[in-house]
Amino acid sequence: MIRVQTEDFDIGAEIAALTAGRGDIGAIVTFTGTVRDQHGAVTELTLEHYPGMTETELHRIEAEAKSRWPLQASLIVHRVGTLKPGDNIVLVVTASAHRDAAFDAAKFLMDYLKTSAPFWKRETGPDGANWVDAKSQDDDAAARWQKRAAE
Amino acid sequence: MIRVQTEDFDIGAEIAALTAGRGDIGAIVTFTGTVRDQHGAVTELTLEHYPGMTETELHRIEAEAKSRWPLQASLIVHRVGTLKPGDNIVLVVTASAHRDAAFDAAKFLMDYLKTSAPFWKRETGPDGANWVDAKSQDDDAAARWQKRAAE
Amino acid sequence: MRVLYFAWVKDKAGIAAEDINPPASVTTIAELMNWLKARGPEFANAFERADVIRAAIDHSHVRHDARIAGAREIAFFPPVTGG
Amino acid sequence: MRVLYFAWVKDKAGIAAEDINPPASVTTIAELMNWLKARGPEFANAFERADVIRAAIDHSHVRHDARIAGAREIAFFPPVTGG
Repeated sequence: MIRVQTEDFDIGAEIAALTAGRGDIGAIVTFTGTVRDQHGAVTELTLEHYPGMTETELHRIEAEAKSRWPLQASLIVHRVGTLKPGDNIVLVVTASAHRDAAFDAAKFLMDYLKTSAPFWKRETGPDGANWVDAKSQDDDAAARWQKRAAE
Repeated sequence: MIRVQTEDFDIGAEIAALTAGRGDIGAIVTFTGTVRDQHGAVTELTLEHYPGMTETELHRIEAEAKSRWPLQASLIVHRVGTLKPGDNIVLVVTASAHRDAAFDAAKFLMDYLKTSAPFWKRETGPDGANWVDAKSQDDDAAARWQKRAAE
Repeated sequence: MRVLYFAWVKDKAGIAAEDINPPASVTTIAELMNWLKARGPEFANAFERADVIRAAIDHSHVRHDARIAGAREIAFFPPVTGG
Repeated sequence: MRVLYFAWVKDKAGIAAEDINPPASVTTIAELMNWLKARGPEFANAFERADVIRAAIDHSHVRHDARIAGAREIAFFPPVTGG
């Protein structure tokens, strides 16, 4: 399941909804990304995205994770709009019978989301606003999964 | 922080307590272990532990994780007593500036907890009760971290 | 065809979306960027670092040598920074 | 010294904790297990698979060749299965 929204999310409620009434789940991993203030340099973070393509990409990434690991449930929630330091940005939840699948799938979802989902961050601080540069280590992290798939 | 308790835990509330008022956290990973019904073979799971040694081991494991990764906060909560399928057993939370540290530390905490914290599971089902056997893959998972530290 | 711009590509171009009608000689994403660039100083500025700009055709990531024939919607944007 | 038993070691021994006074010739965990084993059929049964049983001295995991001199509390248990 994937969602793009301006509202915050409630991690406990999301897990409860995903796992309600299921006895076949043994391991649930969540990743939450939050806004860092970077020692006062960031007072506001604005997230822009490409409506339509965002959903297509998130569905594609989730389907790829489900084809690689035996997941009982998964969820990606990404916020857009203007956020403050400490605010939640993104939530990934993976549920599986065993912990390795849940951990690896959650990491994979984040690595792929970071390099392929069309979101852009603009940071505002005392010195003005600017678009955040992409990190080469994010490309490296995503590329590692491609190597593993090819092996 | 570590806790051993019979009561359930609220993942959202635990995260909120760990991260309240902090602008230096960018990534929060949680692992939740839950009771599987194993297709009806398990109707009840009882967790026994070694009071005193359990706390000592959990503190040691947490300190080891903090020495290996830059963690802003961490938490281990483990339940004891009698649980039902779907119930929470264990919660691990790690918070860091970046996602790799949070993911790796959470995985490490679970791998070490599984092989060194003195808890024992007894499953009850239609055919009676029996103590759960330890898994050799858990020893392998913990040993991998020792190899990495030695490299 | 519809063209969309995002993040700093949009800011520099001064426009978020438009309908364009490039000549038949423009067949790839790279050629389309060159054609857009020639339309004025804002576009010249937006596409100055064409090598770092990413493109999508009808919601799928494509490389700069991708052919644009049949595209309904083409988007240009910087490397993504979500998550 | 105080000795504790957990999980199936406890179930088989039929006791959770006791104070013991082994002779001075018993110096290691392995020797203590052999001494306990000789005390009756329940203990013989509990320590039959001595090789898989884990031990702790004063809340720290130890190997079977660990010396027990000075120990206040020794625990015997199966491999742990928490998490």
